[in-house]
Amino acid sequence: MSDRQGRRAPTLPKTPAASANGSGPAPALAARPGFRLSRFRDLTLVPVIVVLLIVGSFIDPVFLTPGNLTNVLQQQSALALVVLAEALILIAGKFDLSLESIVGMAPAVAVMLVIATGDGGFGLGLPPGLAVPLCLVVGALIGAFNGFLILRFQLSAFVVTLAMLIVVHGLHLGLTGGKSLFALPESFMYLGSAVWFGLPAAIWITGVLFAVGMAALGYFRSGRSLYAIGGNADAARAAGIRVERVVLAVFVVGGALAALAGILETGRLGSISANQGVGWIFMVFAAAVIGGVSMDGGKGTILGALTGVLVIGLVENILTLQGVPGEWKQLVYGGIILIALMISRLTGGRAQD
Amino acid sequence: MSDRQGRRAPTLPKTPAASANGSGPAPALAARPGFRLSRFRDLTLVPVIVVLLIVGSFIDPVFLTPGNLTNVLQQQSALALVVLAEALILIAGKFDLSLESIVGMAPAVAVMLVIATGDGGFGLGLPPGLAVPLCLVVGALIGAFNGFLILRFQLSAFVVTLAMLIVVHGLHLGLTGGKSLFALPESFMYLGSAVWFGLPAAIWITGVLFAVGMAALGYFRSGRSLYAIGGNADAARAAGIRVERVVLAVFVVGGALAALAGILETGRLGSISANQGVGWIFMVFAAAVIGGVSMDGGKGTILGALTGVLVIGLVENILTLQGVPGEWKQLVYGGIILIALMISRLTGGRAQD
Amino acid sequence: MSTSSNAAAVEARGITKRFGPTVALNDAGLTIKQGETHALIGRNGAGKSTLVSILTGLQRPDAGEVRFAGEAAPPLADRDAWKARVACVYQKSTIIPALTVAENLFINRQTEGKVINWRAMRARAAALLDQYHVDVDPSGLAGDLGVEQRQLVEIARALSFGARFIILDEPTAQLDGPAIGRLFDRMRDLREQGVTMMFISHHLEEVYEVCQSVTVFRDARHIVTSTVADLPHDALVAAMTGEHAVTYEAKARTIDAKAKVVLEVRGLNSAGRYHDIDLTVKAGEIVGLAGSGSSGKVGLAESIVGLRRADSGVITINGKRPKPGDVPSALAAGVGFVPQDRHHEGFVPLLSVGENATMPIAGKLGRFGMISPERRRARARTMIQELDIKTEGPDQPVGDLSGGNAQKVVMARALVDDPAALVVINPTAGVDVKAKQSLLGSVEDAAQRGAGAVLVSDELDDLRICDRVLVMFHGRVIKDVPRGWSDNDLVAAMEGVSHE
Amino acid sequence: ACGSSDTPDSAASAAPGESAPAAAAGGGKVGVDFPRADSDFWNSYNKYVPEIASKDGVELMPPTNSQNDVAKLVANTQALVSQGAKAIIMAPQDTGAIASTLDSLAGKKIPVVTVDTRPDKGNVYMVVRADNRAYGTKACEFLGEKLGGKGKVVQLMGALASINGRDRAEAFRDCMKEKFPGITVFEEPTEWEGSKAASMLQTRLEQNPDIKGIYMHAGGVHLAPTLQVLKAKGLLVKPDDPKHIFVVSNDGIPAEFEAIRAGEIDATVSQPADLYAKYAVFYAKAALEGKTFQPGPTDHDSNIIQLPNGLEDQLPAPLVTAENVDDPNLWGNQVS
Ligand SMILES: Nc1ncnc2c1ncn2[C@@H]1O[C@H](COP(=O)(O)OP(=O)(O)OP(=O)(O)O)[C@@H](O)[C@H]1O
Ligand SMILES: Nc1ncnc2c1ncn2[C@@H]1O[C@H](COP(=O)(O)OP(=O)(O)OP(=O)(O)O)[C@@H](O)[C@H]1O
Ligand SMILES: [Mg+2]
Ligand SMILES: [Mg+2]
Repeated sequence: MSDRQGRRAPTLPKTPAASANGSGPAPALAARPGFRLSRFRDLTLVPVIVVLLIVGSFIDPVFLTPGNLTNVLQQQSALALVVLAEALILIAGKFDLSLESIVGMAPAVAVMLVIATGDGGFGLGLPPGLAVPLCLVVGALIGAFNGFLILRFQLSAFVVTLAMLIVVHGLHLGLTGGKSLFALPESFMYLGSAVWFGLPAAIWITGVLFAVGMAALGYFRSGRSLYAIGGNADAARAAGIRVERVVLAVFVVGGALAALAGILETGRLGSISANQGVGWIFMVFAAAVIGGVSMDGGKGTILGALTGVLVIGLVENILTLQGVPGEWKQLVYGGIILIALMISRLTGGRAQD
Repeated sequence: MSDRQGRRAPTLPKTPAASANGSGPAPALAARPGFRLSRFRDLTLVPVIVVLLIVGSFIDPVFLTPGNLTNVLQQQSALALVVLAEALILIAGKFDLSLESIVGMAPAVAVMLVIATGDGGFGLGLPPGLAVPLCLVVGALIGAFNGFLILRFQLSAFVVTLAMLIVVHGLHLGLTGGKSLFALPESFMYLGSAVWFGLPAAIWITGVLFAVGMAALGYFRSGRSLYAIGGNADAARAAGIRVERVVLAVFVVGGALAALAGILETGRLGSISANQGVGWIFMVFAAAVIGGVSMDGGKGTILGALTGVLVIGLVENILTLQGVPGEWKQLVYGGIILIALMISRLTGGRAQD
Repeated sequence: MSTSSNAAAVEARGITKRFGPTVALNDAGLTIKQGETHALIGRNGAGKSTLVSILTGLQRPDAGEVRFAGEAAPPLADRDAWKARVACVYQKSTIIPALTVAENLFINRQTEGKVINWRAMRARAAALLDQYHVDVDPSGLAGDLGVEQRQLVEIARALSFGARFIILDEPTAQLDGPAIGRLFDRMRDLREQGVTMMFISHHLEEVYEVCQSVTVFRDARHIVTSTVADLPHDALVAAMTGEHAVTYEAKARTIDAKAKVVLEVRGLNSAGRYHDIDLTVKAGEIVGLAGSGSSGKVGLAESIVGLRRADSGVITINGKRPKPGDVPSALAAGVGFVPQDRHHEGFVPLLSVGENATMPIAGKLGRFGMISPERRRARARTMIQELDIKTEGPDQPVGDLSGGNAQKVVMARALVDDPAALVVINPTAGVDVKAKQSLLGSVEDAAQRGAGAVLVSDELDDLRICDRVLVMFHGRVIKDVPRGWSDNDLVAAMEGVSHE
Repeated sequence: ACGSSDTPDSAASAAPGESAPAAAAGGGKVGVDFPRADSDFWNSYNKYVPEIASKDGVELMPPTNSQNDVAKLVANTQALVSQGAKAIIMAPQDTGAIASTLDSLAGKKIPVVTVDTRPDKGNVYMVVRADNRAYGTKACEFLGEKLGGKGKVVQLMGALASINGRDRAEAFRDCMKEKFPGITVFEEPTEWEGSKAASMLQTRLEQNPDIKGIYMHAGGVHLAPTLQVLKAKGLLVKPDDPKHIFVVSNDGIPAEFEAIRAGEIDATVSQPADLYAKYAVFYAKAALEGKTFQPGPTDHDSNIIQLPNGLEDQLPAPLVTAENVDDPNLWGNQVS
């Protein structure tokens, strides 16, 4: 322990690839400055966002208008909730692909429980006001089932939720016969379409939930335990954290958040189609991961995930405003994600996992 | 060591969840018998396959006919090659989502390089016979680019290839303008449509490549090094394995295999649509993982992956023969995958990762 | 102090624990009196850590009972009750790398109230670290800490619970001399305050240093419990191994002055690690590298074998100059090595003993890149025999072996290609007496066969087999001590004291 | 079909009962969203729209593309509106999920012309579409007659979540049940994927080698795979061969015409990409000029019908067979 000054540096070679082959620029990237910056790791996308805002304002004067930015936020709010859910699950060291199916299936089933047979429902005659709580319950139950399979049978979260992605969507298709549902209760449409204090309710709700998520993961024991579990489940267990219980809870919350995303999306679109949510999961992972949430668990923040969502939303908005031809849009879009990734890697200064 | 008989058990507590909460059936599942069975771990799906064969033969007399089984094999051959590619990459501890885009993009670009402008090509006037090698080269190049990004910038394989999934497909869309290509050179159609010795060439090719894969991963130094790298990259490096080089090679081979899958698929379908390969990656992972290839690297066999492909192919075939109504098909399909997963878990006897 | 001074602080009776066919504990138990520091000793795999996990409520015994101060142990689910009774430094690291040191210290008890006050927690952490003289930044990431610092953080955390019973499972395995000294001081303080401790270590002299009584386990059973005074070193080893102890005798060797130089290092530098290192190892010679924490010895050794790249300087192995920072070319030049951390760079747990041991010679086990499983098995069998590895056979995964045997596999890997230059780093960390002897013996055998060896270690016992020991301090070689040193001299040199 | 140069006036005058322009001056930007860029049919449409708009002097904004995702369509619409669109042409592939968007556009007094699909709810100025039920019925009648009212046919369906796919499937199914009860129909949900279509068709032919007819919902994705499967089975023979399987396709892309000429398939329903584009632009312009229309027949062989939420101009969708495949008016014969 003699040379204390020198001892700051990590002893465990975190980036063996770089150090062992000793080649080129990689070691430089992985180098020290990352350490001091580590507190701002969740903000590595901020430069990207700034660039996008500048580029956007040059591309179209409409871009920076409050109306347009509000639209961006509203359009992203449902996706953002799923990203929030996935971020929680990823931080706890698990995985959930089935969230995208819940976005469509939970609202559909909840609505079918309350509407008449003629409108495509089961005709149970439940009060329409129950649709929203039922939807959340359905989402939570699917999450619980995922968690149960993973914990009880010690199955891989990736595979279980991959299968559940198909099963849950299959249930949606089967129950609705692939048809869209239109006869939605007023109460069910409300959250996704109302405007509160001049902003869409969806933005408020998403904003509040992100704030809650940040507070919980930043300042509450239960939230911090996700990091402990994702970082080293055995250690978390030894520290007295009820790992199984917390993991199950995270899946339940994740399912409920995805269901809420479904409610917002339904209110925004005015009906529930059989495709609602399909294909979201790629964007969800892209947002979470460029936002700094690690696929290996235990790392990342809710704020970071939010910046990921914003980047994705702004890119989409700019591409639309610019009128990029449809056939080239995907390429530009993917390219920008790739670049955002590299920027967040360079500014973040750490190898990703 | 003193208690030699007792010494079989792993020292590293691999299943902490089970042992620590000491609850219910989980520990029993995770328990010892797995070890004896471990040599047959790649065959845990065999009972599932047997059940499917029995069920299938009851459902329809056609099922067990050579013609039908040949069809199943032919239909799965392109997917199987992508599964082979993904299995190699997973065993080496990496990830490649972009393979599905290569399946469509590599053939499209290769064909466009050789056909006339009027048919949708670039009009370079290259000899049509070059289309097949060009396609493989394109696939390999994309794989190399993936590997380069991951190794050089130390980016997460999941995210890089997620972005590349979009980029590569975007390139396909952009270059073709979304149009299908119909004017394909004879030579390009050959492999996917020819019949050799009474069986479709695609089956022979896939079979041979799986055999090569099994031999390489079982008996060749380069193949064994994938397990070492996936199992502990630092140890592999310390044992003199050139980890970066091998990983890059695996991505290149994976890309080329996906391109070959694209060639077979093109030959089978007679054209290259802008959607070729889209959505495959879910099935690819499902097949690999129920076949026992671990998402954590270092575990699994090519034979196991093959059984995974067969299960998926048989399920699809049975569902088609049985004429399950479209809207319920997905549910049944997902349900069967989930069950296969649990069966392979129970017979395999080990916690999954 | 003691409410019921007659009741033992801890009592475990008739504990049986099975993992599948493995019996980790077989009707074993121990009793620890109030306020004593009790050693638990046994060979690798004797069941010590398993008992620890039972005593800390992480696992449920299949049979038997645990009592604390005469009361039955709380139910497994009641973690808080367990934590009030016992604190523990586990053998496996329980540090969470992505969290700060402060949070690791107060994990799951970040705050008494509802909302976490980060500043207050950092302050508490700083105070705690200060109290135990652990010099780390509480707001730094735990993942950035060295092995030793992590260990110190774990110890500080365990001590901070204020529990009256503390278990330390091999806390000294990763520490160097002064750090161990400080830990022992701390343990003596705690004992004076009436804290009961259970201490596990493979370093028997430590037992005599801090413990009052000792229990020996062997083959999952309780063998003997006694005061340390009644169980002298030889008897202790005999109880552990079931045979009469033979203290390891370093073999006498004479090095031919004209023997060829197999390893030569000239002017090697690595900024912040070591400077201007010159080193010559002849065939048949074993050169020790000693030095306290951060002396640069490990970094130097890792540079020699190509795991790291030195900034400047020349390494010559067997006449060849391998590409700097490139393991394959170092191996090709004739290096064999045992890395510092076997779990990290030593073996691939899922692969078999045979495959791990023969990995560097995979190219020589068949033609055209093919590996003949038969030849691999045959080669592995000879290695297993030579090193006396206890395994079912060459096909057993290394992950299933006990620590000492896994380490022997790593040694086998180093020796498999008949290296001209053998570099071994801390080869005996966490292995029991017998395994230690056979590991050191194999280094000597290799030297006998004409290899030159560099042995990096903090353990004086290990260094005894060396023909000379180079002592490093702050990155420089400050002393070249020939065979026949006394412990005191060497320790003093390592601490830089004799460096007038 | 309608190759003559319709001026708005001629068309308008043909639509009976048109009322005088309500708003004074026409003009303003027209926003258009394309539904996807990965199918031959839609690519043709995407190409026609700007061409026709510039010919008709309509100020078209840069088209957006919603990539078959209704959420993107909603976002694109909002962007178009904020950029100053005064009328919008869209083709919502999900007819339900667009309702709130239509309501909010109605609130902003922005008329909407939808192409290809009929929104289930929400006001539209005009729906420009061919009757997808009619496609299914035409295909059914053609196959039923060719097969003489008995035998087995396969229906390669689109996606269940698509209204057009469902309409075609239901109409085909209903018509078969009603008019040709002797014919057995196998339904294969292909999700608009060629790969699934090929596999299912192959399996079904293995199971029922006596299948005599195929109706595929989308020539763009189903044609080549179907031909490949038939070829591999040796069933790709001239219509006069007893082994011939009668194939009816849907879309009317050039590749289908080629196949008809080669005798490989027998018919296709030409879904008029050119007319979709033409009348979409036409009605958008009319909307900007404040014109209104009434139900009834039009001058271009079509019929305007009243919907609860607007009007629909049902364009003709001719059945193309070997007889009329060379008709230069077919859009499939006009693309290069
Ligand atoms: N979770 C587990 N699953 C299976 N076997 C286990 C598990 N934990 C311990 N064992 C086995 O129990 C036996 C006792 O192990 P334990 O870790 O208690 O030994 P130890 O005395 O602490 O050894 P060391 O000195 O190497 O730390 C060993 O054979 C080990 O392989
Ligand atoms: N660039 C580098 N060069 C050399 N060693 C490095 C480097 N980066 C990290 N290290 C690591 O730093 C650790 C401490 O190195 P050092 O050579 O000071 O070991 P030491 O003297 O044995 O100290 P300790 O006893 O604390 O382990 C080693 O584990 C080594 O792997
Ligand atoms: Mg132990
Ligand atoms: Mg050291």
